[in-house]
Amino acid sequence: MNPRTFPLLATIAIFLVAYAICSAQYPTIFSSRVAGNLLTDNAYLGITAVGMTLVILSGGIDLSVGSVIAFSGVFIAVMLRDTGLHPLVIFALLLVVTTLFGAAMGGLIDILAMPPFIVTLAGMFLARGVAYMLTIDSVPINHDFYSFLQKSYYLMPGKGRLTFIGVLMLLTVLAGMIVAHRTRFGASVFALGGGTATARLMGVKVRRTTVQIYAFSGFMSGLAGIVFSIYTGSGYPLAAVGTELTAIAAVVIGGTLLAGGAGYMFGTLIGVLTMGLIQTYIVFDGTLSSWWTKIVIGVLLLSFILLQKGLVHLSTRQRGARI
Amino acid sequence: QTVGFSQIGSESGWRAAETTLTKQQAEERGIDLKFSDAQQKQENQIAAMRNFIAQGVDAILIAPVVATGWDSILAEAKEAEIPVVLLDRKVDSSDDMYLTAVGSDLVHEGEVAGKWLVDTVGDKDCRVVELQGTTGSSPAIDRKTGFEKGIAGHDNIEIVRSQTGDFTRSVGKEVMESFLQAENGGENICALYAHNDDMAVGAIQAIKEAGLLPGKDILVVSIDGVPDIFKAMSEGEANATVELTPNMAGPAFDALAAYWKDGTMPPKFIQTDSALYTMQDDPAGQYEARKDLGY
Amino acid sequence: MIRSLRRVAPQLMTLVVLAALVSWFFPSFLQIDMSDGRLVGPVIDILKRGAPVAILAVGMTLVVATGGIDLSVGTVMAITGAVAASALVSGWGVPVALILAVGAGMIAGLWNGCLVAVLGIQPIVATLILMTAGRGIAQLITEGRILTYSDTGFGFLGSGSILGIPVPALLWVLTGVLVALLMRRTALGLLVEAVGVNKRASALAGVNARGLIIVVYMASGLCAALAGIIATADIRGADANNAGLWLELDAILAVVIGGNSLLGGRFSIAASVLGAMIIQTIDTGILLAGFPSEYNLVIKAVLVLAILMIQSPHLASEWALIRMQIARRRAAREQEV
Amino acid sequence: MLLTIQSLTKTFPGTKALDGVNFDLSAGEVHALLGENGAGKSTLIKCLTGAYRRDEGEMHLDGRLISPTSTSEAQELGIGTVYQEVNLLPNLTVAQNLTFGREPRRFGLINSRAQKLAALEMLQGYGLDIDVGRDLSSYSVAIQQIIAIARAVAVSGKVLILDEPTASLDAAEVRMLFDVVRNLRDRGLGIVFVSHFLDQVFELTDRLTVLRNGQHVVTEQTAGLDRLQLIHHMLGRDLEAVEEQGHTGHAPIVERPAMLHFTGIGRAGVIEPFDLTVHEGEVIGFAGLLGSGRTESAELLFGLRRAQTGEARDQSGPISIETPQSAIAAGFGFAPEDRKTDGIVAELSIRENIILALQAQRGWARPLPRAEQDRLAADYIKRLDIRTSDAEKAIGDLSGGNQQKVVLARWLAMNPRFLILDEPTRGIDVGAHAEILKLIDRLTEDGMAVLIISSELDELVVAADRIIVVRDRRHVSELTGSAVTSDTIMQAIAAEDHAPAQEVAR
Ligand SMILES: Nc1ncnc2c1ncn2[C@@H]1O[C@H](COP(=O)(O)OP(=O)(O)OP(=O)(O)O)[C@@H](O)[C@H]1O
Ligand SMILES: Nc1ncnc2c1ncn2[C@@H]1O[C@H](COP(=O)(O)OP(=O)(O)OP(=O)(O)O)[C@@H](O)[C@H]1O
Ligand SMILES: [Mg+2]
Ligand SMILES: [Mg+2]
Repeated sequence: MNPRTFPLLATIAIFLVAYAICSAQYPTIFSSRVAGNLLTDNAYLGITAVGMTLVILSGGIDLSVGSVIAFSGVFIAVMLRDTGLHPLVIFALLLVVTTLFGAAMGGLIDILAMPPFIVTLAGMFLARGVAYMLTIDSVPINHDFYSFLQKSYYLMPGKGRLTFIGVLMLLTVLAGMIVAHRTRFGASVFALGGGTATARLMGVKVRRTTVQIYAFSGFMSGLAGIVFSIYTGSGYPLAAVGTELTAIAAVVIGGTLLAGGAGYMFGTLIGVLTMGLIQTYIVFDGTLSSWWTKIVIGVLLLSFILLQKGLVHLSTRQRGARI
Repeated sequence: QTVGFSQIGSESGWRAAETTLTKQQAEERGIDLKFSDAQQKQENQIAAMRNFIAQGVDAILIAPVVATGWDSILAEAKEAEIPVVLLDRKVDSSDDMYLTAVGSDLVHEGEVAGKWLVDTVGDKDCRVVELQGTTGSSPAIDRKTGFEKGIAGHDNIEIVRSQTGDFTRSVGKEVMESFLQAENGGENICALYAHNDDMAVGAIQAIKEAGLLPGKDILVVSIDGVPDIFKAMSEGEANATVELTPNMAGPAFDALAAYWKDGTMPPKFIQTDSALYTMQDDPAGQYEARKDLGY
Repeated sequence: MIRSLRRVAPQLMTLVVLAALVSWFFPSFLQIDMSDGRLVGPVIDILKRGAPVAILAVGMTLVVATGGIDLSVGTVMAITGAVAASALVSGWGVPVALILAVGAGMIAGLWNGCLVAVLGIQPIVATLILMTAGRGIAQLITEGRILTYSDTGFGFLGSGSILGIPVPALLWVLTGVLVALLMRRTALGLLVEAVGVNKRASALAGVNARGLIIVVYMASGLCAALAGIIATADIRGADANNAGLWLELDAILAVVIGGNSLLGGRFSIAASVLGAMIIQTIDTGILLAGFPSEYNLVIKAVLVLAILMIQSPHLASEWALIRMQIARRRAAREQEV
Repeated sequence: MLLTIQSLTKTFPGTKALDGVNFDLSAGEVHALLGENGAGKSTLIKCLTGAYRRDEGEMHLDGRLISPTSTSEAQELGIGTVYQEVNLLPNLTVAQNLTFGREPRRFGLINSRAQKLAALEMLQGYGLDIDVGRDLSSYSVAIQQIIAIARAVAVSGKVLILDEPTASLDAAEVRMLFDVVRNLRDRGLGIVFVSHFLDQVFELTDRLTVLRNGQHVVTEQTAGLDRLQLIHHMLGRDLEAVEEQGHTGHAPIVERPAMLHFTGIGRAGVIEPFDLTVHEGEVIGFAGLLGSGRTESAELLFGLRRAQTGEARDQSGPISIETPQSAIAAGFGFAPEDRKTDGIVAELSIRENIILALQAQRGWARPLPRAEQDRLAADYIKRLDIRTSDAEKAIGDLSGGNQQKVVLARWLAMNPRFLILDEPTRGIDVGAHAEILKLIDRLTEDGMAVLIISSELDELVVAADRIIVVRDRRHVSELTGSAVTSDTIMQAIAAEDHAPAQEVAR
């Protein structure tokens, strides 16, 4: 077996064990209802994380995603309020805008050789700033199409709801898997993660690929923004603060190397579900104060990463890694 | 009975006090309170409500972080026949989606503060600086609107500078410093209106450091009624505050108890007082009364 | 000397341009008065307000030089502030409060350093853990409220002044100078840079890379403690939830505006500290200019992007390349004709 | 002419790397590109493939003006390249590396089965039996080198460029590579071959071009030149015959006092426990095939990997070799095989790279005075003939061979008692090669013991007093004294396990 898959396998194993432990303590957690909730509640996060995974695989980072989600919600809500356009048209417009926004960041990163951390940090300020400029109020979305989307779900046995946005998230992950692992573009992304200079010598069109990567992430953030607006039925410039960090954490838990070049899109799904499971567990417990909630999230994150490291270490130990 | 409580977070002393009081009230009534902290995120609140529903609690209390976007989750709760009580902030969903809302009228609070200023300065010209709450948050928007409503028609009072102080003491202080700089060392400022007490406390320090006397050279009026502002008032450094009581849970539990007992429907909005406190209202005593409430 | 001046020239230029820009919106920007034996004026405000970010940037520069990043500094500020305030409230006096706060900062740094260097967790994630959990710890100490103390001696660190200059300003200058001297007068600077560029090769050459990384994170924790003390002294209270919130991003931004590479290697503390002043000038400038607050973020983002773009050495070469290509194409076309 | 380059010029800050160089290549020839370290060979190649932007000059391929701005463009033009530092992606599998950019696809998606098959097919003829589904990084530099060659061969439709492809290959692999190259030449490709091994140049190439200091010196038929003339062209002076030969003193070890004893050093899955006694002033050579475990042995000795068993001691008692730091404290030095990832600290200056180990040993609190640093740097730049504009240049901007010299200088500056050199002369030109062998000689006279790992049997024969043969992760035999010849070493390496190579008597 390729040692490269160890982090992924470790992630899956730990998730399953954790799910089993949680279910043992609160049997309701093992129900289609909670499973459905996990998908629905984390749909926007999952979609963002797909874009983030690709960016991280290329050795970059995208801090703008949370702000772009907020911007998207506000954009949709304001457009719906002020123009008579159909939501689908607005979605298309929005995706064009966020994709271009991502592409512009990618262009800056490559052309000016600026670190992604900083360019996307500026992007983060900018996107939220523009959202503020559109409106500082939270704007409700009242449109039949939206109600339709919100109400479209499949009732699983056990009253669990498999919602539209949950399914959309799964489909996005699938698409992400194909893009990352089954296309030449994906191969170039991994190549960039292995080292820009080397990738260039191997014949990767670095500039084009970088632009495409951030455009992809921009598109995914826009899509996540749409999902978020369906989820909350409104647009709010303060929404999704800090989502970028949650998404990064999910990607890393999913076994993707933050330095780039190694990881699996599927792991990201597991990472997202793990974050969701931690949340669910804390809600079910219901005794933690605000501050203990933060501490416990941190501790669970740490134990997860340590467990994963430990498992991977055990399985590769005999080679006696060099210092 | 089990009640799930989805709190926004613990972003201010006031909110911490609300949490403490809610837990206290639940304990007094023998209610099993499931507490969930949303860390200022609506998505976390929605997820928490979903999980409360999955758990089959008997009622849900929620302090919504934002007014919009609750329709579908409220519908889900309704479907599961779980009564929902909104605490301290309102939502824009139709009012048959929830049992009742307990809270204060944020616009009214701002209006009370504005009216106080109108009464205090009389006909004198007064240039006011305003410390807003976090940009985009509903208290910031409503308290601004309310204050403007309060001073409407009094052309001698004018808001000359208005910036966000993020509801925090340190930003409140920083922004106040720049206001002082910009307004001729503070000479041109007659009054400060802060959207919450924390910012006012920070601003008071800035005023003192600039060599002016808060409460005299610059009038200070703010909202919330946290202990520290009463302390400042007792020292003559602040002039007025509009109280927002952190005990929202008490009325909420009362309404729930009645509902559980015989299905009594409470009124859709249970408004708490927005009492105005000034230097005349024994601030030192108010401070003592509040300082252990977990603010 | 001349070399270090040349190193910080872009940052100095940026400051000058910004000062001119702000003066345009707010003419008395550069005016400094003396009142009650202390200097007052927007510039003095910037020197004072910029202190936390400047001090954080000092520690962050070192961490970044080793190729790491420390997202937890804002949270560590909150923790140390809470520790100091609760010590003061308990009546233990200023010295104890300071020692406890500094100790807490170093422990936080040690924790980060161990996660990174010993357990090999990637810096962003390792420090993200403390960033999340640490604020909980800080709130645990203050129990969620703003711990207000009444000790004026401690408050001096935030709002006092010596020879008319605000104490926080003196503190960041002092920190910057001391750390820079420590780095350049000993071999630490070289070793940190070596580890940042190529950890494997450095370890193989006998550099104690692991120890060095831990030390660097501890230094960052120490700086965060200082910043936390200043913030707590400034508002005479510890606000566990808001102290230092998002300041880690400003600190990183300062380091990058200072021209340091996030990939590690060569670093300049002076440039980072100037970067912090640039950021503070932007922030204060926006306040002074009196725009509505919903524009703050956009203005800041645009200014920061502009600064980074102008400072980028690639801008010139890309521009030259484009011009050359156009020239070549034109020449080729003329040949064809 | 297949490819012509006219008056190519390339300037780096402070260096004119290429100065109006002309070069041509015809179809069906192997053309050697020669010159000292830093002469501009790699720069020429990178300008040709678009990896660098050239300042001036014209290039024609098949009579058409070409101006690739990226390596992918060059690849599309049919120019395949193996760059000097292995330029593959360690995080991808061998198969992905081999087929990169040309992955077999079905319905627009990469077909990973076909990809593996294609990769296996590309590797045929190189005698490599490896799992193409594993990450490239799990293989040694040498294997990576072969993979890089296989990849370049596959993409080169017209021109194949090999920049020091043989630097880390052993004799058998070199032969294999030559077969492949001759085959391609016969198919009409033009091949550019860069190497510092003159024997290989004479064996393989039809014509050669010599560069010196970025300038074109001569282009000739290889057959029309002899070795000394060629060296003269390269260096601009003559190299004394003895100098090129180095010393050949295999003094009997009995005369020398033992300095270090390693007993039972080993680690499961890495290398079987072995004993090693090091005497003062002796040169030990490790010989073996690629992947036999020579590097791993050395890494255990230096604490770069922790040994599971065994101990090290000197006259005064046990010494710790748990980490490189403790090994250095015990007076060891180690110049690693993979200079790019383990050797150079690319952004730092030559001076800083040279003093790094010394400074690490002194500790951070006792900085080496600047004057002393400058003196050391200047000294080694002169002694090892490091070609650079000044000591403050970043080492990453040096040519490959000059980087190697700096890494050597770092350890020489430490003056260790036991110096391990893993492929020390990789990529080093003839002049410097001789210089380094001479230096080793001088050091051992002062009592330093040296352990050399090299795939160059001739080099081992010249330098080493004693050869230890490593095979299949075991130290199998030892040759000393007059028994040290290329042939005996060959035999010992090739001997079957159950017929152990005879211990050659002393
Ligand atoms: N990126 C760079 N920046 C600055 N100088 C460089 C750079 N790359 C190469 N040089 C300089 O250009 C000259 C030619 O280097 P090049 O790598 O072409 O030499 P080479 O002939 O390949 O040597 P070697 O045999 O050691 O590989 C050297 O003096 C080197 O220092
Ligand atoms: N022919 C091979 N087939 C499979 N794996 C190999 C082969 N050669 C080397 N390897 C792998 O590469 C790793 C590195 O070996 P390495 O090349 O460092 O050993 P070595 O004896 O020092 O060889 P050299 O110094 O000649 O490169 C080994 O652990 C081995 O797993
Ligand atoms: Mg070269
Ligand atoms: Mg080797």
